[in-house]
Amino acid sequence: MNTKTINDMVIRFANVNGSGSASANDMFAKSVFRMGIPVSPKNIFPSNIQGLPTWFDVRISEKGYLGRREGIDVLVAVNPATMKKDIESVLPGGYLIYDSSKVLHEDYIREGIHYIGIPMMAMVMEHYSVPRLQQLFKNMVYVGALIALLDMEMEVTRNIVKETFAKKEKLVPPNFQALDLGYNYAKENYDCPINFCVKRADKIGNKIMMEGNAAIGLGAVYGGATVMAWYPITPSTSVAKAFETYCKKLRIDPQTGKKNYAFVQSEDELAAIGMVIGAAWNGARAFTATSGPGVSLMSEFIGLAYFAEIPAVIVNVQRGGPSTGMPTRTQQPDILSSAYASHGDTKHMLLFPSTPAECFEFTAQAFDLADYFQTPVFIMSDLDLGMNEHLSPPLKWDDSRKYNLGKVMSAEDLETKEFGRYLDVDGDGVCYRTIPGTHPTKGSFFTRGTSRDEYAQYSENGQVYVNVVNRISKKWQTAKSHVPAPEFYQKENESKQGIVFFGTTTYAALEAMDILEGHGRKWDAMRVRAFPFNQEVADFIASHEKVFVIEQNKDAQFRSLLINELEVNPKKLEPVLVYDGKPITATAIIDKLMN
Amino acid sequence: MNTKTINDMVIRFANVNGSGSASANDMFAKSVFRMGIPVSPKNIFPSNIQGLPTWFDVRISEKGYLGRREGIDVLVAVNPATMKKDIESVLPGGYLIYDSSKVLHEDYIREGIHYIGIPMMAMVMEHYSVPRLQQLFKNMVYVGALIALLDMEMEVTRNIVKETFAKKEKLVPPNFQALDLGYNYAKENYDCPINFCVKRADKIGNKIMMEGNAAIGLGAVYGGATVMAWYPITPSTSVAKAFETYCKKLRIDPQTGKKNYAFVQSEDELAAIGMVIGAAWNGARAFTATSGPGVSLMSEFIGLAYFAEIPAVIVNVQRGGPSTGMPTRTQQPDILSSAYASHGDTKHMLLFPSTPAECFEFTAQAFDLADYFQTPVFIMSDLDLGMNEHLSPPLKWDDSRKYNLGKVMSAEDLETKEFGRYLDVDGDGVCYRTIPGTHPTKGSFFTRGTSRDEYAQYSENGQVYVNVVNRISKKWQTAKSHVPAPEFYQKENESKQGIVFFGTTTYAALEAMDILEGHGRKWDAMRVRAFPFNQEVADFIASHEKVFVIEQNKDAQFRSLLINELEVNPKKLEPVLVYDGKPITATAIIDKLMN
Amino acid sequence: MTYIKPIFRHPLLPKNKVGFTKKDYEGAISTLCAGCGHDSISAAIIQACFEMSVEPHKLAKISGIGCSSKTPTYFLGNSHGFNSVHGRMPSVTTGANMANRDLIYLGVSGDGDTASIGMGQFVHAVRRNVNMVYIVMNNGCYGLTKGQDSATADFGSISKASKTPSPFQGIDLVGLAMEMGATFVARSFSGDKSQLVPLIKAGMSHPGFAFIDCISPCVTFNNNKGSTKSYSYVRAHNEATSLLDFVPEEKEITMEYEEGASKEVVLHDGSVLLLKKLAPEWDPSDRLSAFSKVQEAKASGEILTGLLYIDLESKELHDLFGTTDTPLNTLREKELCPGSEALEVINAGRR
Amino acid sequence: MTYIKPIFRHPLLPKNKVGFTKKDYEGAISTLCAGCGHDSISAAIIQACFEMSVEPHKLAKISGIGCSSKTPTYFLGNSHGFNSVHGRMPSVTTGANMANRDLIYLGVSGDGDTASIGMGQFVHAVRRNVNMVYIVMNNGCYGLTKGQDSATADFGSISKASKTPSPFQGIDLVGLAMEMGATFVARSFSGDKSQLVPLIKAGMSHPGFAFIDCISPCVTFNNNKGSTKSYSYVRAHNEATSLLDFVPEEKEITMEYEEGASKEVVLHDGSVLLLKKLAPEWDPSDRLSAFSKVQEAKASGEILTGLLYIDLESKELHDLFGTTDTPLNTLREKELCPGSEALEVINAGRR
Ligand SMILES: Cc1ncc(C[n+]2csc(CCOP(=O)(O)OP(=O)(O)O)c2C)c(N)n1
Ligand SMILES: Cc1ncc(C[n+]2csc(CCOP(=O)(O)OP(=O)(O)O)c2C)c(N)n1
Ligand code: SF4
Ligand code: SF4
Ligand SMILES: [Mg+2]
Ligand SMILES: [Mg+2]
Repeated sequence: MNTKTINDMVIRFANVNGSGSASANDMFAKSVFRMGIPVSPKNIFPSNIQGLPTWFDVRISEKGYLGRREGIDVLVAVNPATMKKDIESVLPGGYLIYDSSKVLHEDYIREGIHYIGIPMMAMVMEHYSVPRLQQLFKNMVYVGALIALLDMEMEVTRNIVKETFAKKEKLVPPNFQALDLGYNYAKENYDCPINFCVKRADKIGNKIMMEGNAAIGLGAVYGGATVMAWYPITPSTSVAKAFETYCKKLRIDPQTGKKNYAFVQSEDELAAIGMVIGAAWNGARAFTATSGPGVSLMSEFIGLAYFAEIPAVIVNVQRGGPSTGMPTRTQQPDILSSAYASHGDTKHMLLFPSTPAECFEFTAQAFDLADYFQTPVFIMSDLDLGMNEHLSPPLKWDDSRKYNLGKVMSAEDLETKEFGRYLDVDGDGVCYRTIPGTHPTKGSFFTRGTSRDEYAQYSENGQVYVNVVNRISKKWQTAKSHVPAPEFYQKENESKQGIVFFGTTTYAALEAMDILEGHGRKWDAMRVRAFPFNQEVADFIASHEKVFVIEQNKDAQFRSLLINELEVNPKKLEPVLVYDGKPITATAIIDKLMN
Repeated sequence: MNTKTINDMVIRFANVNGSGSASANDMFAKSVFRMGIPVSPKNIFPSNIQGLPTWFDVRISEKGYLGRREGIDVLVAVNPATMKKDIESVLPGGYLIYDSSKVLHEDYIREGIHYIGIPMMAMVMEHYSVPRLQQLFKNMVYVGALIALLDMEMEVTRNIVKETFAKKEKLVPPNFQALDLGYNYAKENYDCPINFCVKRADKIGNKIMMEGNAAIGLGAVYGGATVMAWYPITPSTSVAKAFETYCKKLRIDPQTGKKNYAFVQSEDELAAIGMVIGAAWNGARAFTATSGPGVSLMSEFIGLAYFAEIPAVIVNVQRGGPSTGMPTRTQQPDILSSAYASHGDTKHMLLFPSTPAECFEFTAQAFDLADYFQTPVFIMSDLDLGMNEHLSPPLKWDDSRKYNLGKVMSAEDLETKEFGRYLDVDGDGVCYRTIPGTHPTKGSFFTRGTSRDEYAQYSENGQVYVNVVNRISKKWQTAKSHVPAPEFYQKENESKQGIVFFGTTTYAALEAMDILEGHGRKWDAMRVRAFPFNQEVADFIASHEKVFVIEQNKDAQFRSLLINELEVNPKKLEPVLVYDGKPITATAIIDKLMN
Repeated sequence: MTYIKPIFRHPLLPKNKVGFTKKDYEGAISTLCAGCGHDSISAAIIQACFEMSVEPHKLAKISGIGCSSKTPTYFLGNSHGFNSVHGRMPSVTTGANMANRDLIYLGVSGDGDTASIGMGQFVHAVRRNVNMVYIVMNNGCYGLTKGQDSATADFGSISKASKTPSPFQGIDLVGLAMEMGATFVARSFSGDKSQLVPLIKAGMSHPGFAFIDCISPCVTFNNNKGSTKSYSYVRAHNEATSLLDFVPEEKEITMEYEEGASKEVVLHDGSVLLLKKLAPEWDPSDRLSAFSKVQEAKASGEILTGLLYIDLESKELHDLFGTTDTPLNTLREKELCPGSEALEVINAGRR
Repeated sequence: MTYIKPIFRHPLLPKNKVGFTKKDYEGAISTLCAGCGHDSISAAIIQACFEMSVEPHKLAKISGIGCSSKTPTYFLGNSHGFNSVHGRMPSVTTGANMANRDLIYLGVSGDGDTASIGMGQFVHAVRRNVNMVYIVMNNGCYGLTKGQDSATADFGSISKASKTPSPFQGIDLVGLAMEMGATFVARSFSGDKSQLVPLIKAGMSHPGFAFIDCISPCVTFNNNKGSTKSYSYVRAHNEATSLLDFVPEEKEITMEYEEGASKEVVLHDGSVLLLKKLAPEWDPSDRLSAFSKVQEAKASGEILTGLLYIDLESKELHDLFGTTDTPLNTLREKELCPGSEALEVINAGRR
């Protein structure tokens, strides 16, 4: 019982939102990261601004298991409103850290867990006079205590404090003081370390910690987006914020101080996508970021972009649906509504990043795909990936990389070649377009959401229509070999059973595989990274007897997409579904795989 | 070559829109109907108001084949702009009726067809002085000529003229005169009848001729709809018009002269569905009618109705998609976008009428289903069914029929029973609701599109959410046995091969079956009438080796729905697709069935 | 919500004409930020309904999405409520009103909900003169999504979210409602109960669309004025801590002032609003002078409050349509279904 | 579209400064009803662009859906055009404008497209002062869907589709644009080329949102006045024939009148519009008097035409945003991509 558990635990901070705890909690997680141990913080917050419960779960795993795990090892319980329930989440042998300024009510006493009281409020009231600072520094007190209790390195955290307040230096000493208050109290009153401790390791390499949304915003900067139009909606808002922030740093014309971008907060999602379409039609790289309700509102326009063949990049940071659903919880519930958005026969490209590095890369790539295929491209992220910091390979950019603007005819081209906006010159279903303003007398055409012939002329002729839609289908076929290929986790297939997953489901899926392999059970695994599905996806499914499709929605939407598009026998595909709004766990997957 | 073809032909009228021809053509079709022969007129019109080509194809079939058929037997070609192409559509041995006021240009001369010149313009200019009347009566002249050429009964047409102008009697004689001009000229100058003729038969029984949209509007009146909110869009606009027209006749309070309905032309489709949802939440039966683009715009709201569990009836008169697509052509391209409308995990009930009688009945029934299941219900019609007159069994209403308002608690109920808005009291997934204004202190609740507990309280708890969505899934299961069952065309299954179809595809499918049976080939057939699919649908597919799914869209959307929802092996379902915007033909189906 | 509160009513609480105490008009406990102006408006609604002796079940409260749109949970727990989707409260309320003309409809919205995504529906509800009270809890920002500028944000104002001055003129919803032909147009301030309660009561009595633009400071995100001089120490200090997730508890701002007078209100961030109450002799039924008054005040940077305009001849939508007096949602087969005989006539006409 | 027309240009046609003849500004042959006001507006656009020596490829024409929104096919065949979706031309144009500030943007819309489904986008394009000319071809009805009332239909007017008088006040788009702070607001009549052409030219020169509400009679469906006295014989006769599918060919209505004068225009159905032209001495830069003038005219049933208001200090959206002078759509890797070094700094900051 007394062997210490090292670098493998979940710490939960139970707070109230608006209390400033998030910043302190972040510093704690970052400290673990700086000590070289993989860490995965997840913020569980309410759809409100102040005064309601939030939780911040920090999983620390030297093995690199970064999915969510049920069961709390160390609970920092500073929200009386949820204390009762929070305590239930602590595993036997776990710890409860609470504010002992007042005596703990007996309701909160449970057998089998350790109690660590720190008189947080009492100490800050003694040391700080301004009430709002008392509240703030209380958070730092428990961080200090944790450093002692888990045997962490105070210097690491101090450095983080220094960096955080680099521009407000006077705030550094009081923060240090708060850390020390907690640290010293713990040291003096408890056996440190407790049964859980955090020891420096070397498991991080050159990895970074980043939120998916920030990486997407940055990816758009690198990908050459010049127009962003958006409307605020959780959990996508920080994509816009990141884009703007990075633009302000990286996209100001050095000569004039003017902006090499336009950033428009639109009046709603219909306007946002309309602006994206207008800008892309006019030759700029443009995008929007939204969530399910926004995509629903955009669906008429998405059909226009699809059928009139206009590039558009749409970031869908998914949240719990349907309707307003669970706006601050995570799900992957918009697979079908994004893939088939809009009335009529439509299909849209989807990219499924799993890490911030992929968020960055896929966003940049989305602009190439959208421009090349002249069609909407969705980046399918989710709240978990978008709003939590994730351990990720560093972001990469090859300076010799060129934007692929696709088949755009220049003034010179127009002088020498025939132009028909919807002529399939190359036989790949992708036609040449011109940008307004290119040539005084050549290459203008009329764009519309109706059926039209190869020279962009309106037509109600049945055969003309059939030609158009069949050519667009051909384009779809072409795209299959252009989108990111799946990732495999075995050199060669070794099992008759496979698992398929995508996006944030990856973390728990890999953990489950690893654990099962430890038990001598081996599943082949494939992470799908794009729709349309490339041939490898079809092959993987074809070469296994049974395939488990792991996803975070109720209706097994990704599985439906596989069945529909690859003509797979449904019997072969076993759904593994978690849809309660919390990120899926390895345990849930293992349970299902083992029946 | 000289045996006459009786009661089996297609007559095409090639006109210009805005020229008044539609009314004349209608009278012609109606005359055939009155002579007891099944007839199916189809209007092919442009997306414009005046001056562009329109065609009116009248299929006459004693056998009752009422789908479209390619190949024209008799062409009334009065639009010079399309004459060249129109003539190509005439079958060898067929007839061209043209205006011989001017000499026919030699370009229009083709071998193998008969030419019948009627000096239409010359005659009307001689007999009428006002130019606009000349134009109008020209149309009646060719109708008169046809009566002679096809050996029809003038008296029948005269009666129709009399009825049409019952309130403007002075217009009757000049119309008669025009008919006579054409009739006499044909009689005097040509051998009448030609090789095609129309002979009185007795194949109509008590059937009626009606547009699907009119039947839907009337169905809503009978079904007890009191609030209609809508926004104009082809081809759904006439649903609204019919509802209003019938309401003006049938829904005026006899005492006060006031309206027992509210009819709101909204500012757009979002507002239309919002009004429907507001009205239904408040206990009225409410509906809207729209087409694909409207459904796309409504999709956020549809998710709200689904998740907050509010009845809503949505008529989707489908047209060619995607985007603005082919707004005046027919398709069935919104199957998936309606079934899964909105983000998140959603599924919606769809009803698929094939005849005006079913349009009427299903609309009335949709209100019962929507009220009972507290969810959106779509009536999936299309341009072909909605805007063309169809031969149909008469509309039926049982006066003892009661509206099923579903589980609504009254003030008395609230006094005696426990109320929890989302309590699954009966175990069928369907909960009890209350209407605002019911009881001063009991039964009020808060409706929202977010997750909430059984007592309608907002909740972000994962388990509470899971309970809600699982209960809604249970409701879906319950619904399977409440929606209209499929129709079968054999007492017992007789073949290993089956065909599945729905809506307007029925006409051509039945014709194809009949023809094939004549050739000794037998397919079992099932017409699906609703989604969710009832057990019979699953059974039919299970009991056949191969099933052809016939539909009018490119992506085989109905087939996808069958695969997804019934877990059918895609290999078993063979798509038969026509998507050029024209109604599907038996020939197209036979081609595909016979490979 | 009342059903989770104890049923016990204090016998000494005063009752209104229909036998309810003020407590009966309360709702669930607010989860808005401490000091949020929206809570003050909720209190005014409670007060007005109590004073008007509204039977709670005869009122329906409908909203969109936003902090403001959450408030219907926090008042009138015995009334049916509907928190619909963002910006679409007007259409939902119009539909509800069509279904039952006998209830009072209280629509609550935010400035984001109304002036951005909901602009079209707002304008058309005005035009239809739907019989309802429409309250915009106007804080110049998107509270719930963390403080972005809304379309009513003043030119030059600086939000916590963007940190740059708004380059656009704020939309004046009162001017817009006037222009669109609204039959009842008022403006007030969340903290001014003595003005707001009577306005809500008047709105409920008005047969038609009663619009109340109610300025309601967001203590957490908004700064109503952008000029640097109005930045107080408090604000500067907040910035120093740099924690966007830190929301200090603030007190509700309340104030009173005389009709005809002007009053400066200091907001939580130290910025100042200049309110001006219409004089008691103001004739709100004169459309043209209402128009000029609003334009002039705008030009001079004043925020005019009070009942600016009322059309005493107002005809609400049901009257314009000629709907029956009986609520449509109570009609049944007898009134609605023409029966088989009528259908036979229709069939006959189709042969 | 021009590419299907013969390339041959008559050598004697006069050329403008940039070397184009008027023919070069034409488009495909119109498929609107004969006599439709929209065609007259197309002709005015052609004339204005010719006179302004606009290079056709430096202009983009964007529209929504409707008869009016079809017109861009019928003018400026050498310009790129975009027939988007119903009511959303403003957002598409805003986006296009963001991408390339160097083109002239000509947005064409209908009253249904703008005042109903497009209301929100219209208002917000005004507010953003997007640099464009926004022409509403205002016929008070939905032409393309067969004549339903639009939101600009006059109170009491009777459409062919509904046959009952409109119970609502028509939305005055000019008043609305003024209220929303538009920087250029004009009204004209389709048939009045002498007024319309200069207005379009002025609009194209205006740096910001130039709004032109152009009354444009629908010969097929609309009746601009509802009073029975204005019903002419023609109309009565149409009714007698009772054929909704019959659209008689009509002649374009053209007219001219002096500045400052009033003029009655008789429409195809015999109804009468009372137009009043602003006097030559009218000062369109005085905001407050523009406001009162518009309100007064409305109150007295006159339709005021001319340039009602212009803000000579107008700053268009790019200036408000501080966008670079170079069109964004011409920037490439060099200007846009910060490169791997900057990325390494960002990575480092994330460790
Ligand atoms: C379709 C849609 N888009 C975006 C959102 C996100 N959202 C929620 S509230 C809100 C703004 C609320 O602002 P306002 O109406 O002013 O209310 P406040 O919070 O300021 O009271 C937004 C954009 C949403 N819920 N739905
Ligand atoms: C989303 C959507 N709803 C409805 C329609 C059908 N529709 C086409 S044009 C139109 C109205 C056009 O009216 P207006 O803008 O006034 O143009 P007009 O034809 O009168 O010139 C409508 C409702 C559509 N195309 N898209
Ligand atoms: S964020 Fe602002 S509007 Fe929202 S509750 Fe807090 S103070 Fe009120
Ligand atoms: S219907 Fe009216 S608006 Fe449309 S083209 Fe004809 S006249 Fe013009
Ligand atoms: Mg707000
Ligand atoms: Mg119009």
